[in-house]
Amino acid sequence: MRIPPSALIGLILTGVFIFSAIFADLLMPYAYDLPVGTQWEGPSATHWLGTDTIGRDILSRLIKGGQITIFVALAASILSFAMGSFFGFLAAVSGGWTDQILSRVCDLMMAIPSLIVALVLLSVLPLNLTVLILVMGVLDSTRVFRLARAVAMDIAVMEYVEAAKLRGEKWGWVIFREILPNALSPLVAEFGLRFIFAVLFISTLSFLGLGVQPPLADWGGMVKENKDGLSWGISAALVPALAIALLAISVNLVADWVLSRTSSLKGGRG
Amino acid sequence: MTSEKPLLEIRGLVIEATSYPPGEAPKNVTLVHGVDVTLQKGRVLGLIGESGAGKSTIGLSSMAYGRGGVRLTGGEILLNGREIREARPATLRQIRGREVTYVSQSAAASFNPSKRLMDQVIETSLSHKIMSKPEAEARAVMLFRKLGLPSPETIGSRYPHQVSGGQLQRVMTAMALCPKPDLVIFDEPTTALDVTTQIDVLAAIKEAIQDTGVAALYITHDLAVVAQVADEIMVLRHGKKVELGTTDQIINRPAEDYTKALVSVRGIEHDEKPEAPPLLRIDCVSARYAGTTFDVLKNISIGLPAGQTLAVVGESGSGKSTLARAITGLLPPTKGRIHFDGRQLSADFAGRSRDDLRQIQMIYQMADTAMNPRQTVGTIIGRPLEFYFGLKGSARDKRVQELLDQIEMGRGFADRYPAELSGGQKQRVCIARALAAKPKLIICDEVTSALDPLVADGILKLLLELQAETQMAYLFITHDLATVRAIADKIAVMYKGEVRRYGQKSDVLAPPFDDYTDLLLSSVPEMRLGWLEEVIAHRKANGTTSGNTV
Amino acid sequence: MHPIVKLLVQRIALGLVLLLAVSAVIFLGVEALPGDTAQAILGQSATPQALENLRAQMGLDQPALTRYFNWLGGVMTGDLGKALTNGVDISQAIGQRLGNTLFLAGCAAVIAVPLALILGAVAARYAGRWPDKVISAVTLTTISLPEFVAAYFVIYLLTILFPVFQPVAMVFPGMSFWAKLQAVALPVIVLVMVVLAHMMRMTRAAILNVMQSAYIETAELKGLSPMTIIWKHAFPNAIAPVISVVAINLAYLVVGVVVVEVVFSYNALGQYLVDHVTKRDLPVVQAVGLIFAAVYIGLNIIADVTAIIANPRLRHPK
Amino acid sequence: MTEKLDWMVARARQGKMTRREFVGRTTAMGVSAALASALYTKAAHAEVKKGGTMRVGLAGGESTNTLDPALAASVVPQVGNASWGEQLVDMNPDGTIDFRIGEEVSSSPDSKVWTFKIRQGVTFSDGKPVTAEDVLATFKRHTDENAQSGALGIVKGISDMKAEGDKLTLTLDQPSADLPYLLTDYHLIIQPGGGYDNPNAGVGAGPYILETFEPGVRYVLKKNPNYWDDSIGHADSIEILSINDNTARTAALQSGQVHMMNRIDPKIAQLLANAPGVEVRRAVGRGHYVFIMHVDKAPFDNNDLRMALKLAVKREEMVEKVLGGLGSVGNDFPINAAYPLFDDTIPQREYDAAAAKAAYDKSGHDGSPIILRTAPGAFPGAVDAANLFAASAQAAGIPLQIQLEPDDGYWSNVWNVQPFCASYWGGRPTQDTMYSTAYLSTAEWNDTKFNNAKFDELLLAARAELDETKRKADYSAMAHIVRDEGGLILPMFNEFVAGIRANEIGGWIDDPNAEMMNYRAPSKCWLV
Repeated sequence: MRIPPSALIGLILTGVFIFSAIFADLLMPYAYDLPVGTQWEGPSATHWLGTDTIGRDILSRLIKGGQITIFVALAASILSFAMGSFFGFLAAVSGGWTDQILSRVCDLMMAIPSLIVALVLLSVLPLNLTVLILVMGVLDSTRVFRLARAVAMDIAVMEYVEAAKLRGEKWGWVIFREILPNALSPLVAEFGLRFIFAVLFISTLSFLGLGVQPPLADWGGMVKENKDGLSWGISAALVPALAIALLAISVNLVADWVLSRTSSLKGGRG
Repeated sequence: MTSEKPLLEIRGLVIEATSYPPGEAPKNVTLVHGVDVTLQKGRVLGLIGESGAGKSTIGLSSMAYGRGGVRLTGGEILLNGREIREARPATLRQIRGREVTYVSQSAAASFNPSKRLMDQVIETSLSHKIMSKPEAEARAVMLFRKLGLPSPETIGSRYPHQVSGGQLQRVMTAMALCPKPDLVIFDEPTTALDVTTQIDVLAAIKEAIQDTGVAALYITHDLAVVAQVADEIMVLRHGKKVELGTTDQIINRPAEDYTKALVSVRGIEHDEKPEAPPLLRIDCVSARYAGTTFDVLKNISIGLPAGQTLAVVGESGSGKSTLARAITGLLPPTKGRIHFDGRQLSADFAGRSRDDLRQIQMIYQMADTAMNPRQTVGTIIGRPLEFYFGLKGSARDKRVQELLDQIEMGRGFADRYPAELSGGQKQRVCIARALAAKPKLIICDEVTSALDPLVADGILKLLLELQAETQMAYLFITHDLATVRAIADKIAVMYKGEVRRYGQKSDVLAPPFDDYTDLLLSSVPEMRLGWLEEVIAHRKANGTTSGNTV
Repeated sequence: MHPIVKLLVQRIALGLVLLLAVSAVIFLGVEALPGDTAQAILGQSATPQALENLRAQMGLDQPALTRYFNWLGGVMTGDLGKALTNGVDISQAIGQRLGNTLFLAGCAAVIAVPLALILGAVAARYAGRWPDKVISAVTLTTISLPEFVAAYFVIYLLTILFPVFQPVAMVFPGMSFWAKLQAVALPVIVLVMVVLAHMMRMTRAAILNVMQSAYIETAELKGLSPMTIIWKHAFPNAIAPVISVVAINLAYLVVGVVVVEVVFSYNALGQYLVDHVTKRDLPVVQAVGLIFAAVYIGLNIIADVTAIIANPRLRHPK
Repeated sequence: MTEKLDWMVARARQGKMTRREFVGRTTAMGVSAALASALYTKAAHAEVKKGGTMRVGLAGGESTNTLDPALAASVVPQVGNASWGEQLVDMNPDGTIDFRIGEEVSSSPDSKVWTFKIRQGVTFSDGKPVTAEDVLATFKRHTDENAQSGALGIVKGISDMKAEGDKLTLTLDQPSADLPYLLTDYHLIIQPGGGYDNPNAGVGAGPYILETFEPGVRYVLKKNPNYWDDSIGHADSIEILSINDNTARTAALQSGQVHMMNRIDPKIAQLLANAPGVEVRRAVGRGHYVFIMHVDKAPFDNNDLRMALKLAVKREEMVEKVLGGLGSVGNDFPINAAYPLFDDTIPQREYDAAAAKAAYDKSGHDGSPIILRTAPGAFPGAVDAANLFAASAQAAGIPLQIQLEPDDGYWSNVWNVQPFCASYWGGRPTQDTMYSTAYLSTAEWNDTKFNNAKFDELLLAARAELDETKRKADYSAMAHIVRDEGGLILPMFNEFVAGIRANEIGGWIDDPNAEMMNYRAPSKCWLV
């Protein structure tokens, strides 16, 4: 398999992020929630990335924050994909009223801006990770629904699906064995993009004070905690911002690659 | 041959491309291995071969154009005495559209859907500053008229989708001739058309070439077609020249075995079986698509005995594929009944028993889309075994291998994916899948249309053998009369949703004909010089025109 | 009736029905929120007596459905009610803020849309080569930053390091157009950064997709220059997907700029909404939600209508 | 002391103090006569400049704000109101009364009947003269429950009001020596007819006249040409911009978009102080960040447990890390040196793990977790402070655990409901008001459920006591009671940290009464 260098970089970085997220508790040099130094120390031998506004170790918080960020974004994306693609495939395969109802509900949900729904919901619901994941996942599932439905529609008219139906296969086989394997590539690529949007969305929510709650912090929350230092070149704010960008870029690179593989599978002209 | 300097001279042309086989490292493949082509001004050279022979690639190389990442890596291409293989893009832009123009197989796809025809036809003349806009438009109208297009004055103001396929193909020819090029490449210009349409377009192209005196490369896989227009024919195979000669010599005295095979293709003979009680009986079936107001099937009544083949013939839009959908229950008829094996079938496939579904299998035209690209051949063939007969594990694998043997594919195919197979192999796998269900009836929907003639012959032979072995009945849908002759016991000729002629093969193919059947039969190109002129002359004399307002 | 007119009427009617449904969802959804508005308004300084007074004053005792139809009637006549928190007429308060929102979105769109189309076309023209890679890398970076990070970065760069713009982007009636432009420069830059990438990538993808078409080969074989091919042959056929992306991004500009408004203290709808969400000022949340939904639906209708009109098959039926 | 000196320098600068008076008062503070004289010369020559447009960037404004002074609860409306409005009396930075509409005041010997003389010739911005009736109507409106006034608790102790000519007579339920201080409350802006017609009219008698008000966006005010006091209102116009984002507000000050700002984040105060063109001003205030226990609920009904928790706070660390050093340690009673009659001899409580442990053991607590509820919005840094508290308490063997609550609903569902949570107090002008608001057993906002008969008795006695020495002794005794028996854990007093453009703003005084020079910075300062 030929992997272009950009995708390779993306894969390696994504791997590093995931590794550090999984083994966060082993990798953290200090407790993420206890002050171990003074405010905003610069990088040093003891604190590789310096300390934050109340003297906590940035590297430890970055690792822990990465775990939270990736966990929440991943869980929300998985939820939105499970919901979105299930209903999307169902709509495409069933057609008729099922499709109409699902599609109109989706239109309805999309018409109300998700950030605003999130703001309103999160301002009244108890703030914890489960609620956060649920809200984000459900809101995002509309986008996945649209894509999954469109992709499945294209596949559902293929003759091999017709052949399976004519054979008398039940919809379980049609969805999971005929459609899903062929819809996977565009969905995987979309998963990468939605994951990134989820990361950015959590950051935004944290910025507005409705995201992950302290002393835990996602990267967006860390930027927020330290944002006043941004104008003074304090690394505490730059490092998590950089981490977000790096994660986003590397996942995007991988997604782009998956997507380009998909389209080359479909074949260009000639 | 004259001593005049040739218009186009290609020497030792080598063309390569990179292929990306699934699961393997990309590799270089050579598409054309050192081919020489010489074309004098005003002459027509036919390039013929199966798919993959490199004929289109060679044709496009005369514009130094490599389609889809194809690279012209070796040899010389001299156009009007100038080497163009390694010319700069700017130089090539001067040549393309001015000295050499191109007519593609699918005019429908080759016109920009969002621009008016006239703008596209005269675009080259204007961008190359060959003539002024009024001059170009006048020339375009002249060409439209010459090519026999209806209302030549106004057709240019239409959009591509407002014009039929045959007309578009002629407009595209006009587009190629408009800037007064030295050379036109015709790349399968009539292949996508119905036979009755093809003959008119072919005649129009031939006349236009003669009138304008332009040189042409005529690329096709159909020897009978190229024989009508070309002065010389080059037979290509696997990117190499097989034989080059005058049209007369190639058709009548082919030297190479391969050429002989091409000439004698469609040589399958099949004696029709006698009348017998029908396995499948269709009574007064009409059908229409949801949301439309007209019937696409009108009162169809036909029958098919067990172990026999009923060929349903017709052009595109005749309703022959819709008939297949009605029989399978994908499009429940609005009227009429379908009897199978002595019982009435539920109109909708969802209402049919698993055994009913098993008894009627279907094979599609495009084997590519008929197989799930994410399943192995073993799964594709094995699934009906599992589904209908509950075969599992080694019993299933054994049966899969038996079926593979039956379709003359060897060991090791069960683990491959469809993308790793050739076109003919794919269609064979589809046949095996149908076979796996042990059906009494197989509906074959244009199963050979997408295949090269020799490969198609192989498939037809296989089908006949299988029929002899298993006594399956075939409902064989096709537009190709040669195929019909080869395989049918009974024939139904369809036109605009109706059955125009139905009966035993020998009856249907014998005069007296109705108008449509006559037109259809007489439009099938015959592999002899002068056939085209004869038919056109005959039609002019009789005042008959083609069936469609092409 | 010309089929295209029929299609357009259908599409617009569908949009209106959707809007009506959305209004019901918004109204009833907001009504269903738990929590006590009066307590939220008065906060720590609430005395039991004051709370009671406030609740009585707001009259939250009628059934929800009745209030929905009253509200809908009001909306139809341009009366969005009064804010619970400060008794200000919502239509009036929103009017100017909506104007500001549209001004900001408009400025960003005027820059971002053409830029995205041009960059997308250039990237498609040089697909896989260095101009494509540079454009892709830059847009990938801007799309990978949370908006507020981009905003703070821009503030640091353009007000402190190189003081060319103002960090606080308030605009007022009576300001000259030029002064308004100067005031919104920073939020516009941030918004352009955020939406540019998406539109540019979609433009590129749409054009590349069209570039696979046979008629592009026809154009190449006509000896046309690559840019001519993209603009005259590819772009007109890539319009439908591009327009829908542009519409999504315009909707985002209008609706999704809450963060940018908060950072730059820009006095527009997003900021207004956030303030009222925390005070649980239901009429305002309902009104602003409805306006945002209307903007979204409206832009989608426009996109669909444009796509329908741009489609020659629909414009010139057989 | 520096504050006081600053203030006097400013008074001198404004020509409100003669050289003799200035030298006399400053030397009394221990400044040498020669230095005092030099200071006066310098101050008197630092000219007050008139004119220009002053732009002020403030955090603490929402689009839900109104012009009704009764409803003002955050800084932007407070500063706005102080600019277009005028009060009967106001606070001086040194803790004395600044007489505004009320020219002078006298009281009956029992401090029950107070008579204000209304300043004559003062007009509202609509041209009408300010009369005793207007003042009376204003106070009346604030006593009306429907007005939802934040000053309700202050004015409802007035049992009778009378306006006669230029005299306003107020009769109290209970004697209070502090009434003028109470009436400095920022809600009590005098409005024509009391604002009954239209509380949101924005018509007042202040140094500026309101031109534009956009809630949550800005106030634009023009100089009131008829304003009676020449020493206030120097700029031609004022623009108050609501800029809630710290970074944007700071950048606005740094880039010169605004001339002054409030609430500099403690974290960057030092960095900002070193930045060019900017001056950071700190005023020790009366506001304090607290953890409150309900003394009537288990386990906090046990004073040994309360004492254990009080001893388990590392106060200096909190000031350092939560306030960035911009504040001072608290001593578990809500009074500091910013209050008149403060007893500075009360010993400072320190972190003492051993004593805390001993007290905890003595309390007989069962060792189950003690839950402290907090939220990011309880006060800035509340979560960090709670974390620090938990860490030091656990070090002393007290099982203190933190539970995070959402900001939204914190003041309705947690504060005053849960027995132990984080909170804050803004401070009050006098000890009496502070204690009456939150520690009197019958007080509406008694958020520690404190109920001490001795304390109540002392408070009422002190209120009526006109002898300052005796009152000071009373207050000291009350402080001891709250400190040693109350449910209040008060680790720190916060400072007001503001920023001004260096060399562009004159007349700034660090005022402990409230933010932004007791909300009057825009009208008291001038553009250099």
